[in-house]
Amino acid sequence: MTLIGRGLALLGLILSPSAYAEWQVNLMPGVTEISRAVYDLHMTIFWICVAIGVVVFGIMLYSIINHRKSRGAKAHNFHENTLVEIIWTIVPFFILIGMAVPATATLIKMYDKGEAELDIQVTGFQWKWRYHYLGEDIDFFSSLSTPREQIANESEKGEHYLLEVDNPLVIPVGKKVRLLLTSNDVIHSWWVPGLAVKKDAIPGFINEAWTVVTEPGIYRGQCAELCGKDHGFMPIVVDVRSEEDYKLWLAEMKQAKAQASDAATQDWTLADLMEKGEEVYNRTCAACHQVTGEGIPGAFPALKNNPIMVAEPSAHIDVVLNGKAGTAMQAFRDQLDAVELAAVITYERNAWGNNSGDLVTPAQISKLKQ
Amino acid sequence: MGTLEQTVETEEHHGPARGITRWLYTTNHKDIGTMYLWFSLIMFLLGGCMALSIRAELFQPGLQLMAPNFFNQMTTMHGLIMVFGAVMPAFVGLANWMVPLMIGAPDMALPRMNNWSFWILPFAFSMMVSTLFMEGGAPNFGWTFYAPLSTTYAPPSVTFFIFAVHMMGISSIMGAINIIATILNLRAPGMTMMKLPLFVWTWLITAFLLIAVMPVLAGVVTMMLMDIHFGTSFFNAAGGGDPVLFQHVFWFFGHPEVYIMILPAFGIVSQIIPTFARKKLFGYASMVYATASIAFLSFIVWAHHMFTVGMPLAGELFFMFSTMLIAVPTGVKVFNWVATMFRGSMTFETPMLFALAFVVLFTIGGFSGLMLAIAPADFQYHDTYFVVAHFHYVLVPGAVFSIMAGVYYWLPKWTGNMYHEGMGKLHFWLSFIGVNITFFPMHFVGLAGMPRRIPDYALQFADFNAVASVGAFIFGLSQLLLVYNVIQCIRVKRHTTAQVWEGAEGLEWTVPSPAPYHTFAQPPLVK
Amino acid sequence: MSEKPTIFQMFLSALAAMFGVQSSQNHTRDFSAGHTWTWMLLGVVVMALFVAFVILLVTWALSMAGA
Amino acid sequence: MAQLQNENIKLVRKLVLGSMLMFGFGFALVPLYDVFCDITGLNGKVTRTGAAEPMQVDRSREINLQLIAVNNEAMPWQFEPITAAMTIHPGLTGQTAFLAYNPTGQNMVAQAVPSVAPAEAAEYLQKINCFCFERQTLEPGQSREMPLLFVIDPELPEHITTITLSYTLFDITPQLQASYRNGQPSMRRFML
Repeated sequence: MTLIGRGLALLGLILSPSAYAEWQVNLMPGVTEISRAVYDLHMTIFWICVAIGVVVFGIMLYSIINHRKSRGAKAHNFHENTLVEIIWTIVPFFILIGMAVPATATLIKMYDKGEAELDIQVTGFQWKWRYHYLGEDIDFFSSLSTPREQIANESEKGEHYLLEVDNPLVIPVGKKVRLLLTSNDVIHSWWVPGLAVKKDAIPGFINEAWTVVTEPGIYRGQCAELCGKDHGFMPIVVDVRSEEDYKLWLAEMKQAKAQASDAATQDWTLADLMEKGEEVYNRTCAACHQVTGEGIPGAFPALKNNPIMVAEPSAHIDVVLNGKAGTAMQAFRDQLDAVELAAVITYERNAWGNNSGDLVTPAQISKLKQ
Repeated sequence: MGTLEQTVETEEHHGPARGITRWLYTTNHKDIGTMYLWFSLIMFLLGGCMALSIRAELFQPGLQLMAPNFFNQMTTMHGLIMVFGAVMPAFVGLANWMVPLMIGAPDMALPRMNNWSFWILPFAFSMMVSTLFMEGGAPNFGWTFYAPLSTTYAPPSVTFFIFAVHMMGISSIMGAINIIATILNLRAPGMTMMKLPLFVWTWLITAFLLIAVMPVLAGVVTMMLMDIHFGTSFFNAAGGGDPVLFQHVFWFFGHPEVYIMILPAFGIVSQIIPTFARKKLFGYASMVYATASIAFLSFIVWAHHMFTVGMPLAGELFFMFSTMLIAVPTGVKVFNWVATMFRGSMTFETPMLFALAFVVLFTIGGFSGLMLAIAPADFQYHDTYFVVAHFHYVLVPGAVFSIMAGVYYWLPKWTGNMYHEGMGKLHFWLSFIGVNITFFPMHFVGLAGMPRRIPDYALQFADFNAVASVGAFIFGLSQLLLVYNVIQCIRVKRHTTAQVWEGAEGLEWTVPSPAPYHTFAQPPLVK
Repeated sequence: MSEKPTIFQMFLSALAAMFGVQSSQNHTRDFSAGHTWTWMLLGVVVMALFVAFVILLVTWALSMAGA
Repeated sequence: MAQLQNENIKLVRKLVLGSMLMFGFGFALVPLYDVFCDITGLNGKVTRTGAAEPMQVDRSREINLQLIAVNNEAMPWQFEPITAAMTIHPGLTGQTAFLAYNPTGQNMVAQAVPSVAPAEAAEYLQKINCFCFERQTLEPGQSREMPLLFVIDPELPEHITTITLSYTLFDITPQLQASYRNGQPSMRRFML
């Protein structure tokens, strides 16, 4: 097995189109007590399997080499031996017990119900995550920040291609953090390999998981349950910081929130809103409605030449803010701030030849958001 | 039993009808078996093309060839076609051809139903494949079609998908009923249960499994249909339903389904290894009991597919323990095969090569299965490429290799001609190498953290994905050799004996090659 | 042919089947008589026992861990 | 021949019956699963509802109750608990409320679905009165305080100190219209 593995790895080197980051062939030990326990368990089972494999395949290989007709081997005539059969049933049974004991211990450790110091509600959306820090006034969306050009192979891919987000989940080091997982639409699964946490986020139900990270750093993961078109594009980034840095970040977040509401009261020109709108649109809307505004026939409607875009703005604003029931169109009321909403609506009404000339102001949106 | 005292003497000994009507109206088990096998070959190639398009997209990071939504349609259709269109019909085809020959029956017990159960399939799969051209595209929710992605959020074509599943379910159930009736009622005098060849035994047990779980699958898609069109809320939390219930019901079908796809494979391998080791199968009785045991156990392990949905601790432990225990009877089978080879007198014709590769690679798939059974470790493996590697190891060099082994093994009996041994070996070696290059690196990317069912991936997975894609094309293209070999074997006259293989034993080798259109009209006497 | 197996013997055979080990001699006896449906029923009974056994095992493991 | 036919027919009958039974069993799994959830608290489904038996108040410990509101899909209502967290003695009747506001221009109907974490605690959380028992209808621009009356069973296992109760709000306006259109009321009644 290992030989094949090495051979393949070598082959991989020769064939690989480019020498990307160093490759990894095994589970990562991770940065929590649990993840290390899982890693040890994984290695134990792996070596047991290798040992059984060596014995079984060894005997098989021996027979293939020695008991072949071309070597003049004559077939013996035995086809039953109850003792041997009982032995090879009992022995695996004991091996299994040997695996079950550490596995059970690890599992019980994972189900520890002790008090957490920080509770975060994690909500899966098609195709982003929302983190709500319970008891703090912090609530934000976290979506893929890899530029579309990189995905479309129009520019060089960055180091963390597809594993980078605009707003990472920030947690303090050494503290027990409890995650309360649920979903807004379909089933997602929140997975960060470095923490050995994988739990499904199910609409209408709440699941819990917890972690205590022992080393500050940035840990990356992905949604692990097929959740539709952009399942491959909803990564998770956990930024683990020291206690002070975490406090600092909390303060910054609160300040940023205050600033955003100030920005909404300023005056914005059409050009400014269009520029901001294009950025928001490409980040938030283009996954479905496409950069060209043409949508995907049968799945996502086109915005280009869409009558709603040039008619009176209130219907348009209503759809963006409140979503459209029974379709994939989400309510963006909470997902974007007033400036972003105003910008993206203005952009949609004036891009791709939708020349309505309308300017929807952040102030207008703020009023509706009350 | 012995109900064949009054035989089918009244039946005329005529050859097949001419033209297309032969195939449309046929009730002959050999014709129907042949049709099943050709159908499954076509489906295998179609599903294979989809697999190759998936691998082509995954050759490099970035989106090159297809949009993510189409990628999801490809993975879904690939899974459904391979499971329901390629592997299962191939086994039914082999059963149709070989079971009556092995037990000395003149035909299947219910020949007209046999014709039906085949002819439903082309319609079911035309319907399924036609969804690719519908507005909104084909099903894109994975072959496991978890709700609510497959209900509230599904493309409109889901209704056609549901009816296609209903149709192939009916086909499978009818096929299974026929096989059970044939085995229980049509055995030649003296062919007692404990003399049944292992292929017949495994199929008997598989048929019971089919009857037990295909209706559950029909039930779950019916619930989906009602949720989508009739306002019920089986799987919708808003109406008091539960999406997790879907997974429970699905896997209650799904896990026995896994064994439906592997038990007949065990049977084929248990026929081939003794033939080429020139030695009786070791532990025949144990093999039968182990098969039955696996079948029963398959009903109580389903939730190991759902360790991450948030089950209570006791539930996780229960399914972990029961899953680990199912490894014991499976292990017993592998030991028996090795013991059969031990001190035999082996030769290595193509069927034997495929059978040996089956034993080794299936065991590797079994090891990764055991690792997946360990719940805490499964939190890391679940829904990654490690799982993809695991089930492809069990299904491709497992189920598919056993089918190929069976085809090469029985092809001379079907056509009366020997296939070209050199080409057969070439096909084997290319497939063997291709399969390993494709699926072995998937273990690595899975452990490194690559989720399954994604059209694009992070850079650290790039190298092994490129390797896997190259392997997939080697494996895929080498299947053209299989097509070539089969056609050559039909067309090139290289007459073979009734016995075909030196070590072959059993009733099927007592009839001439090619097997006449009607065999055992006069039941043979088995001593 | 050996005599018909008793219910107890059949039960033992079903247990043996759980582990996948059985001698040819017993196998011959089992299938010389006995009905398919009896066997299936026995299989279900043994399964139920097996489930009970695993549940016991789980309870025991949980109590050991004090959870 | 006739005898064989008879045997075949008998066997086919049994097997067809068997597969029909299994089809029924597939559906029977639905209520079975609910029973199973009741017993194990799987998924944190809250099943104990209605008036509470008088319970011994356990003043020796306090349970921390977190309240969470989730909007499903395109549900545009503003929906939040009036207090995000509260502490309460087991056995004591607690009272809180959720605030809902319909910002849209239409009449809308919503159904709230409760869920509890840890799932183990679900069977000890009894709801005496809850807005989730009924559908909630709000007119355009209307807002409402929706009350919740509950009690935590003192039998709650010692190691549980925090219970999270979440409500997911589903917009069922379109479904209702659809089922009225088909003249077919929802088959599974709204439970909880």
